[in-house]
Amino acid sequence: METTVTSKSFTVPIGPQHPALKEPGHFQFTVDGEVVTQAYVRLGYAHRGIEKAAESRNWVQDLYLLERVCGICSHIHAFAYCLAVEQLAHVEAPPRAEAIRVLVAELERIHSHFLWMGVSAHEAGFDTLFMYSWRDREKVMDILEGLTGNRVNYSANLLGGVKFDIDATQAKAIREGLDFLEERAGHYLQVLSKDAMFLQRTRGIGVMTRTEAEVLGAVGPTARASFVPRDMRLTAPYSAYRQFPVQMVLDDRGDLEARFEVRVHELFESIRLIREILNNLPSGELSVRLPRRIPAGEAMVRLEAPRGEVFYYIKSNGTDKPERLKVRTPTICNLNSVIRLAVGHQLADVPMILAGIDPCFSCNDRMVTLTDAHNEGERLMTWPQLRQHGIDFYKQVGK
Amino acid sequence: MNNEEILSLAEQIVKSWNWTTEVSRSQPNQLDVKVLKLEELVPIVVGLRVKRLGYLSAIVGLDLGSAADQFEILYYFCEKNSAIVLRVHTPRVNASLPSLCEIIPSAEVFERELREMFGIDIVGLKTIEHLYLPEDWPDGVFPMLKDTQLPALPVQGEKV
Amino acid sequence: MNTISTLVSMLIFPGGLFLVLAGLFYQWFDRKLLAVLQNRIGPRWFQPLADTIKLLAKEEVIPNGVNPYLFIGLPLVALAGALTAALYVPVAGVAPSYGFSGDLVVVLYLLSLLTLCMGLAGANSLDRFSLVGATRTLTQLFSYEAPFLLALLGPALVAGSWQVGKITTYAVNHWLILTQPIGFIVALIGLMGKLEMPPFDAPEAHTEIVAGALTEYSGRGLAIFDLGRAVELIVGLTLVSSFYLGGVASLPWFIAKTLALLFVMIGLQSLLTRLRIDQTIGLWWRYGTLLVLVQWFFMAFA
Amino acid sequence: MKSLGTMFPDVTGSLFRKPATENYPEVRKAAPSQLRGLLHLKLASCTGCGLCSMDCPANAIQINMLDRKTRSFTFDYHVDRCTFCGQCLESCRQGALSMSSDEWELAALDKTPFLMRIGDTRNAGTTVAGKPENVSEEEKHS
Repeated sequence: METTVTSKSFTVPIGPQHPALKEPGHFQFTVDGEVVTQAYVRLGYAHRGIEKAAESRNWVQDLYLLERVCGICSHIHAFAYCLAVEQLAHVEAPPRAEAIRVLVAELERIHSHFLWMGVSAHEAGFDTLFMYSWRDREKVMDILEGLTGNRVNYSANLLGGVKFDIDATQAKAIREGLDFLEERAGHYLQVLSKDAMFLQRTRGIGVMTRTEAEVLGAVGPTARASFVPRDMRLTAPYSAYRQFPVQMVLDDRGDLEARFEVRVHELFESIRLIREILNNLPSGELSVRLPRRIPAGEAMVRLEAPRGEVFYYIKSNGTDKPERLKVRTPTICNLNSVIRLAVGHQLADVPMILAGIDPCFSCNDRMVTLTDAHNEGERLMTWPQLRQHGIDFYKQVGK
Repeated sequence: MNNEEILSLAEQIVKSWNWTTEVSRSQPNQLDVKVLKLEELVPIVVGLRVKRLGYLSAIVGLDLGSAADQFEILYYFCEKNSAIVLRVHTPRVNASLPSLCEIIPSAEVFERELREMFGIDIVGLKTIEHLYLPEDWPDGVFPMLKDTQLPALPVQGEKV
Repeated sequence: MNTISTLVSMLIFPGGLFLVLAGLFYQWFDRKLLAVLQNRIGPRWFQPLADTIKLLAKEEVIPNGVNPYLFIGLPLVALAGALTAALYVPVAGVAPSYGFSGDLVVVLYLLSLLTLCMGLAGANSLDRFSLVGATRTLTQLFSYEAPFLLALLGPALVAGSWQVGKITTYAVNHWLILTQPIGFIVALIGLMGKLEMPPFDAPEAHTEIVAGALTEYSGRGLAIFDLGRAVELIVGLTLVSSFYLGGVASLPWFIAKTLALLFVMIGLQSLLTRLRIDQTIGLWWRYGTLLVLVQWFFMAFA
Repeated sequence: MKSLGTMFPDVTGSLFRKPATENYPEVRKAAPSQLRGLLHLKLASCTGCGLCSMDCPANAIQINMLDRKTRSFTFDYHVDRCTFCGQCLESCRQGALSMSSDEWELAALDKTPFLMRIGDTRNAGTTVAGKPENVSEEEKHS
């Protein structure tokens, strides 16, 4: 029997397809027994060429394209894009629209954190928590569906405002949903901070000190669990967060348990904020019209997505299409920390550490053009050509 | 430190040395520093880091098109609500930039992205493998260049 | 006549076919109840059977680099081991078909044969997940085996025999769960370890190593391993409930007691988080073994 | 502080609770009134200006001008491309478009029902809902 294992340690590939990853990414962990000695990451499996594609669509179409950067935090991308374009056009959305945008953003944060809690419980092998947190996530998805009309890509934004209003019945439904979610979040906090078996898998695992977090450029809840006070909603308030401030949730332990607790405490903070917005919803218009051609200029916005800071840079050249659009998502900043933290841990802890930053690969991977690698240079294919190419390719392979 | 203090401190740092820069306030909370000499980029970044001014939020590459024949690279250093932008230009042919990885480890992903999307040679970058693009991506094709064309969208009225 | 009854007892009832079907039913019970506890609907009653039929009908892929004889043979040995073990155990309330003094040890080792085969199957393959899974399977085998054996020897000592049949007859009149509660707990948790139920599912933790040792198995091989496990579930449940829960003298008692035991195990399963392999070993050697010895200490003075 | 089995109340509660899973095809939950479903066009109000088509991020709307003088056109709605974002409703200055909240089960086994061709102003009624008109095969491929 032949074996290719030459040294004592060998490499365990995690991904591109692997049960621990809900999205394609590739990690290679060199292990010595059960202990990880080296880690390597490769991205790009969900690369869709969004930055490049945005340059060939008009300003309105880009709004929906960017909403698809990420399936979970779709609203925040549209939100960031709208803010940047409005900044370029020297227009401000009406206060009511700003409040509704923030409200949807916070609902989305609740959704994202519940989803994350389930995923990481699943990685730890605690499927009961996974099932229950996802059951409760349905509640917030129902709220979002009832409010915006879509379950996933909410399309709540419009350049210059929002598409819908919140009436009394909807406000009532949201409040009821929030009561339920608050109670459940309280329960999960108990589970996450008390359950002895679960704590065995989180306490003291993947510790990242404050200095490490700063050097590795961690953002969002991952950074805040290491006591890095960085929350765009507070440090660089935007939109309606100026009228409705949030409180920063910080923890100084820096391990997985801290990351869990920071996120659950953020749930409470989001719920409080939504209630406050519902009680003091500014009145007025829902949207203002934007010109089709956006004046030339540059705009940069930074927003706090559920996973951390998202950075948008937009350059306009005065036409109806953007000149350049750059998206920097939180996961790319946090992935660095996974690579460093995994070394020295058991293989069994790796999925947990990975889940601890709430990775989102589709956020990371964005741009691409179609090419044919066998020809020199680049060949652009139309769809029928590509289809034919696929058929020919498999015919050849079949022989 | 409030925003005004951050920005004026940054301005002070940039101006206090004999660096060839053009400093302006393009937006109320943004300091624009045009770095005219490439070799001065690293010292300026070191200067900002020493005073703990900002963290590297992103590096944005811009292709200014075939007319200008230049790349513009923006380094966004953010702190609180303010941003310090370092603007660097490099010609499109044989473009090269110094690497910031020694000073800021998290710059690695952005520099790898610049390398594979724009074909900018990052001097001092250790990991030069593809980050986003496939392994068999042809050499010398850089998707984010303006003259690299994407397949056009089906236009209105086109028969299906 | 004698040959026919032997064949029937081995192939149809209580061994063989009955055992396999009952095992699949118990697997369904496990899945369904776990789903209910997690507020889901869960599979329909024929799902494990349908899975098995589907797998048996599918093509078996033998990967490169494995020894094909081992690859095909190991699942068969595993299933045969589990089925043989059942012959010495009072399955379905029927007295064991065979028995000799000391067959308890044989039963336990026949059950371990399944785990061993899975470990070997993993080690036979070149796949990295299988290798890690195989290491974990075997590591875990060595950690729970001793305490589980010791916990089952408690009743044997009291009954004064190492023959499963005799212990069972003794246990019918003695609810040993009352006199040896610690032993019962260790046996119960040991059984969960043996069946690789959560929280002891590190060897097949699918978020880490896909399907562990069996990653490369498909089709028939996987189905047979699965049947082996189903049989092991029945044999294990029968052993523990007949030793500790006042014997299983009749079919209704058998069903009631084994299902009750399974219920408790599923409840535990739904409440606990998976242990890392090092934590599993620590648990068994630090607490499991010690607890059984404490139990024996009490027994010696009682 | 640490305790075992913190999920115990949930688990025992679920023994006596109905499963949270929705038994979808058998039991249909009413969709919320805000839901964005199938697009409807009020042909009488439509001027065929093409703003909706221009802003559609998925190119789901095509307006084919048949005759510029009489402003007669057909409005092609590709349901399979539609992402139900509702931008066309906002872009339309005439308020001719609306989205149904209860027509959302739009899957089909072939692509024929996905192209909904709405009207030709020369012989259309006042309101035409987004229902497939008989578009012949060759017309689609031409």
